[in-house]
Amino acid sequence: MGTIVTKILYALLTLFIVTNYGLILSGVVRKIGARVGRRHGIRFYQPYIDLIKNYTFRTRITHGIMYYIGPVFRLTGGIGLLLFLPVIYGSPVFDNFSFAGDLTFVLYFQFFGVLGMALGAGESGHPYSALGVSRGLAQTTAMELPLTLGVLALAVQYHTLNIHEIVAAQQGSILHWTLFTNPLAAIAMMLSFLAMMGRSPFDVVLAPQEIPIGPPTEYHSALLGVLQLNRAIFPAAKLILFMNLLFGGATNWGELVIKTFFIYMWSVFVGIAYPRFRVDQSVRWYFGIPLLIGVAAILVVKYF
Amino acid sequence: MGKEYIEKRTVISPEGNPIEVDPLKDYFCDAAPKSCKSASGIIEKFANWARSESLWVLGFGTGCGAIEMRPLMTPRFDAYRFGIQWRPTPRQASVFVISGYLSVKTLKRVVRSYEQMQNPKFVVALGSCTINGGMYWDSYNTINRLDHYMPVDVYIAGCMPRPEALLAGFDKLKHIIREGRGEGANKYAENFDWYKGNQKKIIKDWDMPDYNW
Amino acid sequence: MQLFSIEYISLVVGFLILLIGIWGILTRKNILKMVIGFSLFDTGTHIIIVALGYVRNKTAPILDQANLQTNTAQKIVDPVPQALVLTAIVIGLGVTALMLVYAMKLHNEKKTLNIEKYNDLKW
Amino acid sequence: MVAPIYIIATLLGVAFALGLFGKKMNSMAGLLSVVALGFASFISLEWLAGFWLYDRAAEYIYTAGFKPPFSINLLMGKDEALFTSLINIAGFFGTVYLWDKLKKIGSNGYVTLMGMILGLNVIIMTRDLFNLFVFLEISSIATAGLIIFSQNLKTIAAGFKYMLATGIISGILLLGIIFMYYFTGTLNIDDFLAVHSLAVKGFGVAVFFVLISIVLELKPFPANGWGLDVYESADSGIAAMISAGTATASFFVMYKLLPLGTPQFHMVLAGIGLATFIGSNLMGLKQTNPNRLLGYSSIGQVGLLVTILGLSEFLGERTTFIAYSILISHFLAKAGLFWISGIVKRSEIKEWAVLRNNRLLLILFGVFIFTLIGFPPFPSFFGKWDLVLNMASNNQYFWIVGILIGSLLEGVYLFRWLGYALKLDNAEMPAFEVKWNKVLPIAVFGAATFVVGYFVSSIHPYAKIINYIPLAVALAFVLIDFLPVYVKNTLAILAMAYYYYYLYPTLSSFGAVFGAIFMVGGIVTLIAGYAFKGQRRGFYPFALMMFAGLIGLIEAKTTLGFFYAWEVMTVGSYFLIIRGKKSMPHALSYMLFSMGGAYLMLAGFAIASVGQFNLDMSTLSHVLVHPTWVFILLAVGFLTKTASLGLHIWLPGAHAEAETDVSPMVSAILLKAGVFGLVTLFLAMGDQLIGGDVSVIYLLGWLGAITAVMGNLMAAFQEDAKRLLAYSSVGVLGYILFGLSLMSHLGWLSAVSISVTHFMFKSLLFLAIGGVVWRVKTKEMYRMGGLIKRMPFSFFSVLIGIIVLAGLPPLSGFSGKWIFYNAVMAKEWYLQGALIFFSGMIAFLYTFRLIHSVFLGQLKDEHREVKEAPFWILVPQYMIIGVLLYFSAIPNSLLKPIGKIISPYFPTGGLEWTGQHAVSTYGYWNGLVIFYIVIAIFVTVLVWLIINNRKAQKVKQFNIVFAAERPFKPETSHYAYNFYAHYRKAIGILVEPKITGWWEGVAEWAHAMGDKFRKIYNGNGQSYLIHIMAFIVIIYLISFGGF
Repeated sequence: MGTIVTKILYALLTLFIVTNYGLILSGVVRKIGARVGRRHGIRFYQPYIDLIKNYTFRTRITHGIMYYIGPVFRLTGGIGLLLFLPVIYGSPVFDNFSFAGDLTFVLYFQFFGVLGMALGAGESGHPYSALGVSRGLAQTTAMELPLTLGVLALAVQYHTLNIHEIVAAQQGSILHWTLFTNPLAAIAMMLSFLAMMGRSPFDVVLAPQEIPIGPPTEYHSALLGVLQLNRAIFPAAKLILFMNLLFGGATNWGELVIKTFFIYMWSVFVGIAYPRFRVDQSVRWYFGIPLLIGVAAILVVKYF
Repeated sequence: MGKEYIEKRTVISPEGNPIEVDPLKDYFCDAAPKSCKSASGIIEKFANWARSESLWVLGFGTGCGAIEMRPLMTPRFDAYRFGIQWRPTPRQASVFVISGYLSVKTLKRVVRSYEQMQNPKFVVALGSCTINGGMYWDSYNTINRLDHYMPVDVYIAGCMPRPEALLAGFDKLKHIIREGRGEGANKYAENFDWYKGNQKKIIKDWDMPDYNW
Repeated sequence: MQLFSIEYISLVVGFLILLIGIWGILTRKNILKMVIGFSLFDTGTHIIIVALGYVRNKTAPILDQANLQTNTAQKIVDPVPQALVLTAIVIGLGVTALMLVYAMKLHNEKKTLNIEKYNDLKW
Repeated sequence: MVAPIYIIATLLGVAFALGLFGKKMNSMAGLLSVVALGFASFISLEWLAGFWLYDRAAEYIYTAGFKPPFSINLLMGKDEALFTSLINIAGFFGTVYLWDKLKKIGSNGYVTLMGMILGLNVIIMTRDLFNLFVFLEISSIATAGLIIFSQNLKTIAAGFKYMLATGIISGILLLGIIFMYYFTGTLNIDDFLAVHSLAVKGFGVAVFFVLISIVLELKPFPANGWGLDVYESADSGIAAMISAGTATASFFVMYKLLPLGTPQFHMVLAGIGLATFIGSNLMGLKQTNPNRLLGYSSIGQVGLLVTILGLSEFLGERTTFIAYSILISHFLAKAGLFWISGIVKRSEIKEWAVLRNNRLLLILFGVFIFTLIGFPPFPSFFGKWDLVLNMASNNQYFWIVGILIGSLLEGVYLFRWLGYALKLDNAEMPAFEVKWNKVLPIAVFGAATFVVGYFVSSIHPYAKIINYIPLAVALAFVLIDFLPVYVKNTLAILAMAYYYYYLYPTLSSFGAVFGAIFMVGGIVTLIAGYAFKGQRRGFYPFALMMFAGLIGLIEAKTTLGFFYAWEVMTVGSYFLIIRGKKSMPHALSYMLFSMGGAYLMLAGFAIASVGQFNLDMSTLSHVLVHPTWVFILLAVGFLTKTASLGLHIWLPGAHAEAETDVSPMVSAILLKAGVFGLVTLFLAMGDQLIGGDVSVIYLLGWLGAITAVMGNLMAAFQEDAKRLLAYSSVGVLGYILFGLSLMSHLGWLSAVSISVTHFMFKSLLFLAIGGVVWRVKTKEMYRMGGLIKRMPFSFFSVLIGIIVLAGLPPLSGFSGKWIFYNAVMAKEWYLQGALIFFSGMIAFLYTFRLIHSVFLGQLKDEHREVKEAPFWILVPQYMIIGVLLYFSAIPNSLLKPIGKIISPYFPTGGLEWTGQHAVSTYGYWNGLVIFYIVIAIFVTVLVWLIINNRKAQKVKQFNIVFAAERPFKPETSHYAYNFYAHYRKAIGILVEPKITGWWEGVAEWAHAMGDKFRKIYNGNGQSYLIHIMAFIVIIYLISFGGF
């Protein structure tokens, strides 16, 4: 019993740290974006205020049960993904529930929240929600293909799907990182990562103005607050996943912050530099070069 | 796209039974809004601070004043730094910026959008037209005073007001919110019949429920 | 079988008649002519049958002749074809008769005897 | 024992006596004829019984007291007894059938009929060649006489053509006979058989003429236009006599004279037969006149019989069994079909929908069609099986291919016809007149097909060990078809449950897994049947028949048993599928693909049996010749059922158009038959190499992966909810195929566990969607929407179903995916693995679309008062949900037993279980912990949200922000049609219906070929004669080395 309680407490600790980190990160990133555009931009703690404000709305509406629990699915997906990942390498405290499932599980589990949220958005009856979901799902399928090939290449390289072992194999030197030992797989996965973060050029899912911000169009108040929490946790979890797979993991929080920040910056840079793709364009794009790189990664690890 | 879609009609169910459909009743929830009690003491203060520092704006840009909203996002004025952000949907916005004159036709849309926002919500009226009709005060087709139709928190006078004036207006709004005076939504609920009456007086082709959730 | 012997000649003649009959059946459009072709075909066959059963210098297998009462087998031609040909003639008669009935009925229906006109059924 | 001569005496005597009858004694004449024919039948049947039961010796009848060659002798042996029985029975029932017509004609008609039957009897019994000629002529004159009685121009013209042709043919026969006599001095067939080995010069030509004229009597392709015209135009009763009687007798003559021919001639004969079989079935494709169609079929069947005779050297002692079983099937079925045609009196097969007005005739029609094509339990099934097996054992693959192609072509038009009768609209058609004297013969013949089928299977060394009880139970439901649905449903469930209880202890290994899917699945889906009202006629016999087939697959000990069960299952499922409202074309393509697949399997089993001592299933594991071919044939056969890419085009329509509870049966359960086949095959044969280095299973793995992607992709672009689910089945089955072809412990664990979960979630989804369709009366998803408010229980079912389908953790669908990745890693099939993963992603597309377009979004006006799906359709759904949730929480309850079953075959590389924690070489996974954690997080977040979000205002469907406007109609605010338009724009090129187009092209080409070929039958009697002459010349040249 004691172990379970400590596990839960440790998990809450991780959750607390990562949530704050995620919120600050999103604020900082927007700040950086603004600075690039020669603006001051938001205050880095603005996401906190927005979050609090959304919880303080006095009225709210609901379109039905599925609409109501859609965000719950979403946040469960985000928190779950985080908690099923080993966050800090070698730390039993921040290992959380990674004993329950391996990389395959993690890759599948990230869709748990997405699909639940999509259903909730669907029940709102707003056509734009459905349109956003349809775009998001379509883009995701294409994006996942290079990612899968990269993951498989990794698994071949390390002979395991266990994230701990993948991280362990990258320790020692910066040159042991997958990024350097298996560059093709890393490139393929980092290209997929762009769409995973949902930033430009792959942000047509949310396309504000054209379809008011996609699936969450109807979400507001506390429901939106839950989604915002997820928007802090979920990307952070994904960053941690990529850090673990490609960049040698992290042995302490400082390392984690630095690495994930720069991983995030990759998508931010690309996002600022490139305009938006239409869905059919992004799908075709992923079936082009990223896919070839993924296949090449597989062939390389298999035959060389 | 006229009114026929909200008139009562009969459709045939898959089993072949006729079904009466009354769109205004069946499609829309028309419960009247209720005045919401504010939380007590420090909690409300904290909440008001958060509300004031996170102004999510729904810009209603049919009037000429709309053009003055855009520069707020540019490096020159950069309203973001004050916690002001634009949202594309009334559901998520807390500040409704109505830019300039309102024709009778657009008033209906304004009312609907306003009602779709959640409590607390604040209205910023932009330009002289919203105060007294401005240069259109005797027009057959524009309204004169916006606060006959919905509670307005801040008027920004001018024809048209400069972005600086807008920023000043937002600053004023922040003060109002922090002081706990930004209770327009409750005011609307409390004087619902009066507002509705005014709205219906001016909008002849009323084709929506009395309250748009 | 020797060349120019009676059986050989009748065999050849039989075949010739048979071939003429077939030629008639295959080329004449008139139904009655086709029926005649059939008759020729039958007749040719009958001649062949008889020719094949013929044995030189022997007589018909009719036992009312006095000299046939003894050693019959050495004195008569093969009796089987003779029997066969009688049967065949009867049958041929039956067939021809029935064909003529058909020809009559067909003519009653369409007032023509051209076989090409009776192709309502095809494919 | 009555001496057989009395047959002749009676018929002849009555014929003469009838001549004395006046006009007013027609009824009397008819009665006398029927009695005479009945007596003749009695005599021949008595002989048959004598031969069969008491082993009597054959008996010669010498006329005039002399021995041959001085007199004509007749023989009454076993064969003769059988054939005369057939003829006389056909005559007896034919006369009963023709009662009204003959009565109108008067005693002349009876005389002619007697003459015909008499002639046929003598043809069969006589051992004298000239006598044979005489009675051939008598019977054909009589036939021509019968034809002429109908006062119809077309009939008369056809009769004349018939006369011309038979005249020529008998002339040639006579020439042949006389020359044979000339060379041998005898007319006795027995003597010829002794003589024929003597190489008498010229004798061969004479024999050729005799044989070729008998061949011509059998109407070989293409010298058979005259026969077709008669079949088409003659009165159906008379056509039945010709098809059943004359053709049977002619066949027997061929059979009798066969030893006269040389082996080379036999091969020529077989070639003629095969050309006739294929040619006439090909030309039948375009035919729409039922009687002419039957004519084509009749000629084709006789062609097949001729082939069998020609191949008798290869078939050896089985020739008789094969030929007789096919002949009797043809005899019964063709007579029956012609007779039915005579009652229906419609000259377009499309108008046969009118047949539905008479249930008995419809059933009989179906029975005859299936008898003709050779489905079990009808006799020709066993004949065809033996035929192919024996040909394979002699390496005669060419003939197998030809025979199977011909059979398939025959299936096309016969099943199309059956489909028309079963499905086309018949509202406008006036009912036809049914008289007992016309129905009786048909019913008797229909019953006879079963009796003979049973008899044939009981004398077949391998067929007799098949378990016929399940099929019998299924057929028993025909008898209680009048009962209300709940009684029958209860009985059906009890029967299934009892049989499962009975079978359970004997099941082992994969049989246990698939047995559970088939039978438990059957019971669960049958529960939904309570939702139906009334009698639901014709459902239960076929549902149970399908399940009987499925059970048979598991029980099968021999390849024959397996194939038998496979066909039974196919028949049952065909009728289940065709019950759907618009399912006619789909049921046809289902049937054709099934037949094609079954024939490939048949060929595979046949080759596998070469050189084996028995037909045990285990023989597959040591195939002696062409193991690669056996493997490919069987695999492709099974793949038609699992609907792999290329062979999938029948599936979507068939599954989508089926009824609510039929869709889960055919999609969730039936497809597993193919998987079971593959499992059996892979285990028995292992991998095979093409050309020594390309692994077949490797190719199958690729096929599986591509099928998974394409199936899912096509599902994503469907507008029809059930079609979407059907395509999804294609995808999942591709996935299973891939898992199996990994040939490793984990691959199989994944494949088999997905088979089990696919059964559950696909039943769940089909039932739930079926329930929705039941209520909203449309399958188009975009016409639905917002139904979550009206049908929350169905929504929940679909929700669980799609989560499992998409393989999302924490539900049990994920277990299959997880195992699968480990298996892929072990096997190093990464690219295929990535494809499979991609297909899994596409599954998200269609699953979301399914649930969104149907249940979410905007509720339509007309569905505002729609009720929840019927209770009895929900019951099985929630049973399945319960089990799914259990498997999700406790995954090893499913995976461990399956792992144990797989272990003996793939001992290494399994999972290590510690409680619910599974460890593989590559990764680990703990289903229970995940289940708990996810639920814990979910509940926590939900509580947090509820605290923050109390008192939410419930709003209605149009309370959405709509750019300051309001939506106008639910229809225009429901984003559902062409949901993935952008995706289609990006990669829609992949799902262009190329494969469907290809198959359609094949079909069109075949029809065009058939249409072109049949133009040689230009209707001109003279052309037909030219065909005959040309045929003789060509065959002569072939036989005597002219070419």
